[in-house]
Amino acid sequence: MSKAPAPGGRAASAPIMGHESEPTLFQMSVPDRSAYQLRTTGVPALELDQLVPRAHLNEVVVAIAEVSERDLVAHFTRLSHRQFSVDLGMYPLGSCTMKYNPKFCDAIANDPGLNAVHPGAPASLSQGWLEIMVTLEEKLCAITGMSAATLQPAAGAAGELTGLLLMRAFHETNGDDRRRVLIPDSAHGTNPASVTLGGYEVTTVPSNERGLVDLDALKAALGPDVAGIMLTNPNTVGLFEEEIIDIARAVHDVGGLLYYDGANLNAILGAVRPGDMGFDIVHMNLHKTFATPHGGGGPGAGPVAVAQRLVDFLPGPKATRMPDGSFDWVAPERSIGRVHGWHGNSLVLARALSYIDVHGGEGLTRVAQHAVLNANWLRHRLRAILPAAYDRVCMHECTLKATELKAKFGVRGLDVAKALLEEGFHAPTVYFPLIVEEALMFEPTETESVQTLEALAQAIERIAQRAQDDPESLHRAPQSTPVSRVDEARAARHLIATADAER
Amino acid sequence: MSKAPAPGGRAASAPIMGHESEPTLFQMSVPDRSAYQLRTTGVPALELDQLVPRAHLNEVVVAIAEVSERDLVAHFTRLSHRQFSVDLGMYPLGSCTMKYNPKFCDAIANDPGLNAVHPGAPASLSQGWLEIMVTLEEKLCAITGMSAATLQPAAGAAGELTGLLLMRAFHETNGDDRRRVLIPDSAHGTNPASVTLGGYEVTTVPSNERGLVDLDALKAALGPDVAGIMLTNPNTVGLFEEEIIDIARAVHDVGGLLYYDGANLNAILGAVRPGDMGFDIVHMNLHKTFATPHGGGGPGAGPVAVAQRLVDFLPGPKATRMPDGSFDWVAPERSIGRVHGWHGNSLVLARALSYIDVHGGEGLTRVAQHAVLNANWLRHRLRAILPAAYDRVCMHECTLKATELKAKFGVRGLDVAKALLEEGFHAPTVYFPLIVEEALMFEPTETESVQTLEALAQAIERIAQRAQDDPESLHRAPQSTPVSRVDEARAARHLIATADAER
Amino acid sequence: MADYLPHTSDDVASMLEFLGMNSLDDLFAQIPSAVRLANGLEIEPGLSEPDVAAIFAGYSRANEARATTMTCYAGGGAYDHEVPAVVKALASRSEFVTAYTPYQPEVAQGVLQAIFEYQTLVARLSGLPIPNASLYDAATALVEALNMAHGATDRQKMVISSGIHPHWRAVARTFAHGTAHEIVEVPLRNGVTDWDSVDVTGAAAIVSGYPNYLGVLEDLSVAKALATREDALFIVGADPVAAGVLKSAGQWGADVFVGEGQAFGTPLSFGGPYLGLFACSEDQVRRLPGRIVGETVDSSDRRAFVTTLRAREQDIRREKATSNVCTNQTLMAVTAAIQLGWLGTYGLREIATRCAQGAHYLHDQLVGLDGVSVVTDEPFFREFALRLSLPAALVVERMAERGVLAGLAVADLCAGADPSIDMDIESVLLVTVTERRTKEELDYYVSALKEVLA
Amino acid sequence: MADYLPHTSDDVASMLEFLGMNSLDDLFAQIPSAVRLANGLEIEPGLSEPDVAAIFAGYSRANEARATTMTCYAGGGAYDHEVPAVVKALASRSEFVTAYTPYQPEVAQGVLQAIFEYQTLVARLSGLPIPNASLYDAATALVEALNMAHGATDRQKMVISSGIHPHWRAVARTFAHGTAHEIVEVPLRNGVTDWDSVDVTGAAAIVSGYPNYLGVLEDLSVAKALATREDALFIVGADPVAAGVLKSAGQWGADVFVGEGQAFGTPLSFGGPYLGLFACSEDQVRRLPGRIVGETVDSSDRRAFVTTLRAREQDIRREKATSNVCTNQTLMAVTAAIQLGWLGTYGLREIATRCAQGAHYLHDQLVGLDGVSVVTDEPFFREFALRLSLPAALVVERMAERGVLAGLAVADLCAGADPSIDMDIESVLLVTVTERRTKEELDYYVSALKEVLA
Ligand SMILES: Cc1ncc(COP(=O)(O)O)c(C=O)c1O
Ligand SMILES: Cc1ncc(COP(=O)(O)O)c(C=O)c1O
Repeated sequence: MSKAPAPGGRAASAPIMGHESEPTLFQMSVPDRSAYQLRTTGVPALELDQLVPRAHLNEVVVAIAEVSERDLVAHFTRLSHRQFSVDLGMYPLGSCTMKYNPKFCDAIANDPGLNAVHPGAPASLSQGWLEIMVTLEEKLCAITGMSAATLQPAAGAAGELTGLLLMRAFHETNGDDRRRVLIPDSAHGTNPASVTLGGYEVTTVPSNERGLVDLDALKAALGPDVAGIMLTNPNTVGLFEEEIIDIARAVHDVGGLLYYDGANLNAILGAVRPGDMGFDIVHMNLHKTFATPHGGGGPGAGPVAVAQRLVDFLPGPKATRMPDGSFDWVAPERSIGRVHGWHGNSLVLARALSYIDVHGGEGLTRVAQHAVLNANWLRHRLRAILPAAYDRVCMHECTLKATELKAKFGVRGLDVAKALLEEGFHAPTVYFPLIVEEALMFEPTETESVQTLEALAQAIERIAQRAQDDPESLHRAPQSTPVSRVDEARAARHLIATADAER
Repeated sequence: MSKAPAPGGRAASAPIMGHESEPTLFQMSVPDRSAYQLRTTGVPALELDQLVPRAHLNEVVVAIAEVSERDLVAHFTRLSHRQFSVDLGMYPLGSCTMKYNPKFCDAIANDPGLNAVHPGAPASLSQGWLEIMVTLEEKLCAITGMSAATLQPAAGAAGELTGLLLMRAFHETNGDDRRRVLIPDSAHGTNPASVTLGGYEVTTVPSNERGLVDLDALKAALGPDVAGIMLTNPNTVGLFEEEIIDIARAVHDVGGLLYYDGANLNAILGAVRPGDMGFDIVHMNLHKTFATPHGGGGPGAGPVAVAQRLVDFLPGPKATRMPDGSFDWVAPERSIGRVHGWHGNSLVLARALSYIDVHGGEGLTRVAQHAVLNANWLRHRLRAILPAAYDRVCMHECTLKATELKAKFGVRGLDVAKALLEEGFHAPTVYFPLIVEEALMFEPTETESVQTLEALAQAIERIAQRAQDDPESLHRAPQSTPVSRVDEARAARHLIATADAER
Repeated sequence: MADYLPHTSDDVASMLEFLGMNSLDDLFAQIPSAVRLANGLEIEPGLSEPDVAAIFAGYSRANEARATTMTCYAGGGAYDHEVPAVVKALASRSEFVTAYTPYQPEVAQGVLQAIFEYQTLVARLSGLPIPNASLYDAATALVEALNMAHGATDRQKMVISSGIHPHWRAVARTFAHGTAHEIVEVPLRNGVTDWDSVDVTGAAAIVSGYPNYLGVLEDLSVAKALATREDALFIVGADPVAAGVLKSAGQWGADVFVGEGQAFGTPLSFGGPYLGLFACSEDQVRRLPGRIVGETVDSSDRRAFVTTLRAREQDIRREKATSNVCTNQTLMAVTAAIQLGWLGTYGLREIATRCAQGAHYLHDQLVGLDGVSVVTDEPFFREFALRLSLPAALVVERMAERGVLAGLAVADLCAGADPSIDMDIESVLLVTVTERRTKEELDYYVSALKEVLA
Repeated sequence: MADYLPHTSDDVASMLEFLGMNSLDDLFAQIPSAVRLANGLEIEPGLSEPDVAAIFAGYSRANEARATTMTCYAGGGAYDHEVPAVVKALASRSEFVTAYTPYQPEVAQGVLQAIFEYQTLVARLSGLPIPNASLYDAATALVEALNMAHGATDRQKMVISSGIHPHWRAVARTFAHGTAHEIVEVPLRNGVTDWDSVDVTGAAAIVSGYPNYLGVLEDLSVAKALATREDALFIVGADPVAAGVLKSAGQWGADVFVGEGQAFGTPLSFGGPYLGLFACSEDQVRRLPGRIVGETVDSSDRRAFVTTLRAREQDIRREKATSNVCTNQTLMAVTAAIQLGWLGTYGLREIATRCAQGAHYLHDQLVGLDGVSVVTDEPFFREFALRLSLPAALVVERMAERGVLAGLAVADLCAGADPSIDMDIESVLLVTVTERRTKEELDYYVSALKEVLA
């Protein structure tokens, strides 16, 4: 069965174009133009050198740009028209959970009662914020099956590092000097990078032919010097680590801790909880699972929840519900300290709470169910052209392979991805995870309809046909986009990082 | 002299595209999908037929559409990418004053303290709104040199009709039965249409070879049955009616009133006031002069200001400053009555007041000066390709002629306009005013820089070159736009006004 | 500091030089010196945006009746409906906001298609096939409908039920000065139009409200029969939210539908900009006021939209145009399409139903109170009129002290006596309930009113 | 009623059928039953958006310190600057907001170019040529700078002036647990770093604030000389607004600049999301943390932008990456570019100057009051510390009753004693003035504080 495609599933109106480049703000600058308007203050307007010793003043004027408000608006509006986004069409970027993010949550974050509050205001004057944080912490614990959480980490990777420092603090408190952290070879790059920053060595655990952690290899890698293991489950291939209970037991048996990389939490909401699987430390990517738009690369938020035995080590101070019902900042007893300049990415936290409140427990469960349903439908629908790397039921994303297209027509996964851009879809994640050859990882998310999935499938069918008819054209794709294929090597060969750099 | 063109003056990044059409909301509809979310009220949920007699209930369900919030967002975001707008590039549509409208004024209109107020709330509970209205009225009177104003008319045309009814009330009160209203042949179509609705007959006054009202013809047309004359000054050709004092005297001499069509007020702010020129009734297009974005066709606001002898006839009730400093609704003594369902397009009024407040008297004067400077610069810059219909100093817009291009290469004004769309500019107003052959009316407005004007001029130079090299291609323009030249005749031949119409 | 003008003094100087001029004043030399302003405008100097924001914050504070802080039971064509963040976000896309009338369809498919979708929805709600692309508001839409009736019949007599909103009737009376229409307002008796009390012979139009402005659901077949008998146009002014579930204007036999579209995504806005809904039957299409968007194709045979039947319009037909409308309320029409898309088929039904549920719940509680009696026993939809033992305006004031905008004092709405009310008009309060009102709020209304009337 | 999921039950059924499955549960069969949640999540049932909005309105009301109602003199890296409507409108364009990291440059030129412009501005403000595309916040940017210093020198000793914000130092201490850096905090004496009091030999980095967190302008040549002597990286943590007029980090000889970018268009936001500014010298480019955008061409030789030098990053280099950063703060970086574009060259100068003017005006009024004395006589920029006769935290509370958020109690900021303060820390209040504060407000502050201290 295949549904009729959604007439509007893809960016049928090809959202972006422009074959001429938009000038930079600096090219638009004209001496003496300006846009700014400031409040009339009546404050005595002394010259700067009456206030500050001359030695501190810059003799040259730092050139920003001199543009009118009108040109500023035109410039950034036009730039926005050169940018694909979820709001324009499907964005099946595997591992990134590019779901539709409710505008309602944007409105929450725009409330001056939240966004005009100084982070250094005393707790007595920011009780609403503290309550949001305490409430969110409680809900995240309920979702993950953990005991307490820190909301400070600003993104997933920051959460990972925080988790590893918690692991370290735990072992150190036990007088336990451990050196290694195990990581599956399919893991996201932030995992090994965080391990290094956490002061541990990475031991890579190979995957087996089913795309899962090789339990024997894992056991072989374990030992008393192992501080813990970092896993994401479902893993980055989109498969559930079925032997998780055995894994957990094995790691715990050597005194190690289990770290859950929650980037894929979207798949298991309401189905299974990291805490119940035996994880001790869990980070969540609120920007993935709980609907903060990704902002072109951020912001995110990466709270870390922990099991009871780690609660005392959490970063602090933490918003805490006091016996009298009020809220205050309290530092956990053996806190590892701050991991953020203030309290974390607060507005992202507020968004996440509002998202959780709208969905409720049942709605969150449905989120996972439909995300998994979509991924499986797409995997099944595409099996003739892009077979799955591991052909069985997947979770919220499916890792497909362009190996056949490559073998037959010399068309690589990257070519398919670029051609999809021409079709009005964002590309899937390409060449990740590294363990899968010609990987194309699709994560449709729960907010796409089956008609949209069908439209994507038909686009891929057209591309496959093109691969047969005119493979060369695919190497040149995309052409209908604001710029055609970009010379990445040149950018790296001679770095031009600013408008002032030598060319 | 010509300035370097603005690298960002035009929509260089060609703002819109999409050669595939966006489906309609109805095509995207899937039974049982929905997006709406309502407050939980706890109100007993009786069935409708328990509340309302069955005879009143529709037996069929009115089909709106059934789409998810995600698809709704994608649909309208994609539609927005198929739309040119001021924020994307220059929009020199003559007579329409498509200036940049400050986002600040949008923010003013979005304040719940203004936009969440019910229009039927008692004056005591909406003092802020009444004060806005009174203050705006005062400022508009200062700008136009009149005594009082009504803020009710929702647009320029509504203001015109209101003005004509005031004219009628004035004459009737004087026991004066007058039948005709004079209108120059260059007038905007709303003028004659309003005259008819005002119950008068139109007498058209020809323009002279200088593009101005022919004073002799005017005098010949005058008589005791003339209720008045409607003029815009500068007129629709962009020229100032230099003999305005004589015109006013002549009309007044026969007992007629002078109506000022304020659509072109932008040109004369701070330079001359309609009241001082002898006008008795003035409408303003707040959406042109005072920065309400045009909304794809509206809303606007068309307040009407009048001389002292007409004040008592104004529509009412009017927001009025009471002796105790509070504000109340008061109906003028011999009010012609309401011309709007409530108080007018209030949020547009608030925007206009905020715009006036930011500029102040001096800033408004500068608005006019720079608007006129820009139009003259452009006229002069383009004189070799598109000579002005009347070659002398113009006001805020210039009416140019494509007659030479037509004669030499068979390229019409419309072709030039369509080719400009391909160049990333909106087209000027085409074939208006009707008295100018192959008219292209450009109104650059004061918010465009000279670099942007130069970029426009260079685009027109390229088009002129193309006219010489490949005139055929101009008849087929535009091609790079979301749709190419549209079959207007077919739309009129067989009207398809809804998705349900027979095709 | 800047206003919004880009020109630097260098720019101005070099531009003047290009023109061979010495000063900006030279540009205005055509203006007779006798009338040139010598000393500029008498308007205070400009302030910066934040300074002006501070002034407006003062205005804003002085508006105590804002629906965000005072629970709103006022209606009368302006309703406190839910407008979700998603609709605001989409309707404020700058491409929609900063474009003008789609004169160049090749770069205006966004607005054109949105209007086409809006038109489709208006047609479905009205049960009439020919909608237009919006008018200013319901009141002026009614005037356009009367003008259409005049065009269709060449008669002047407009018979209007006084169940039509008092302001709309007032507007019709005003414009009748120009068109020389004879406006006949038919009184209500017991909340229902007493058609027998006036002579409708020779009418160009018969106009009914549905529900009427007091909320009452009248049997429109009476009015329709009169219109048929007189060969007049039958015009129905309907509540478009109620139209989600009630028999449509078209089903009642209307030739023209007019309505106030504010309910679809536009905030209360102190009365404007609102949205005049308009639709008519096929045979009136050449008399349609304002713009209409039609579907067609482009030169490559792709679907495209364009404003059409332009020959009716003022810019072409001039004094013979069907209407003088030029700038209309497109942004509100686009907003309505978005809001209706958000509501969807069942959401619209749901809010209509909830309005009715809430109104009936409140009505039934209130009529039990001392000092409150009904104005009529006729069925109503989401709005109802009550007769109070104190002047309604006074009650509104006292209720406001309790945080409730209790409704509209009908005497204020009518500016005095009115044929719609056959009792002491000062005592009549018009109460509206929307889907946003909770039972708690309704119960609070009841207890507050009890206090006020005690 | 809906959440945000499109699937109808029909959709689900037919999709399952396509998969040969009977229920959604089948999709989760791989999960060991022992750990499957039997009864779903223990989370309250979902509420509608307006219901949730009502809950959040409650939170919002409970935040008395909002800068829209309580005049803000709190700073410490989070500033109440003007953010105009135009910047909000542009930064909230959904194309910027709902995209992710520009992995596909062909459809991400909008974000890429905006970041390129941002990078250019950061480079100009810092006086250093190699900026990156943003880090989480200033505190974590400092940690990245320390890691860079470690990479450059292979040493562990990080000598940090305690003029660096206490929170940033706290974060550095936390992460040092993993990196095994030795963090040496140099005390301030009289508000100025007492470099002589510690042994800097073998330092990987010398870190100075500019101005320091107490607002003081230190002579950075002292620290620079130490860095040069030790061949350590010289890291400057600077106020980017002040950087608009002060000698740049680069001019002082810094190798790395870090700063808090919140001041450029991001609201106070209760501390996040903020923006970690980062720039370094050419020779550190291969150790740069996070993303960097570079200019290049497309296959038709048109200018194009792309993220570059990716080989440093975690997704390629994994455990050998220069940093673990993936998701960063791009939207805030785009916002900063827009806000700086709005301010322009002279606007930035102007706000910097006004901050200094306001701060000095207030400072001079306050030091005359009974119960107020200076912490230091050193020159300051827009922030200054005062010693009060009452505990600063108490003063903040009392001032709040008067509608003023008077500043930050330094003891709270430091969570106790701190090498930055060589007096009774409880008495020290850190006061900030931005360009938004009027003379009237400043004068009110003075009179209110007088009252409070009386
Ligand atoms: C599996 C996985 N782990 C960790 C991360 C890191 O999260 P963040 O980008 O928020 O730092 C990601 C995100 O890209 C991911 O996909
Ligand atoms: C000269 C002139 N008069 C009158 C009008 C009518 O104004 P409005 O469109 O606001 O009804 C216009 C606007 O298009 C115009 O340009």
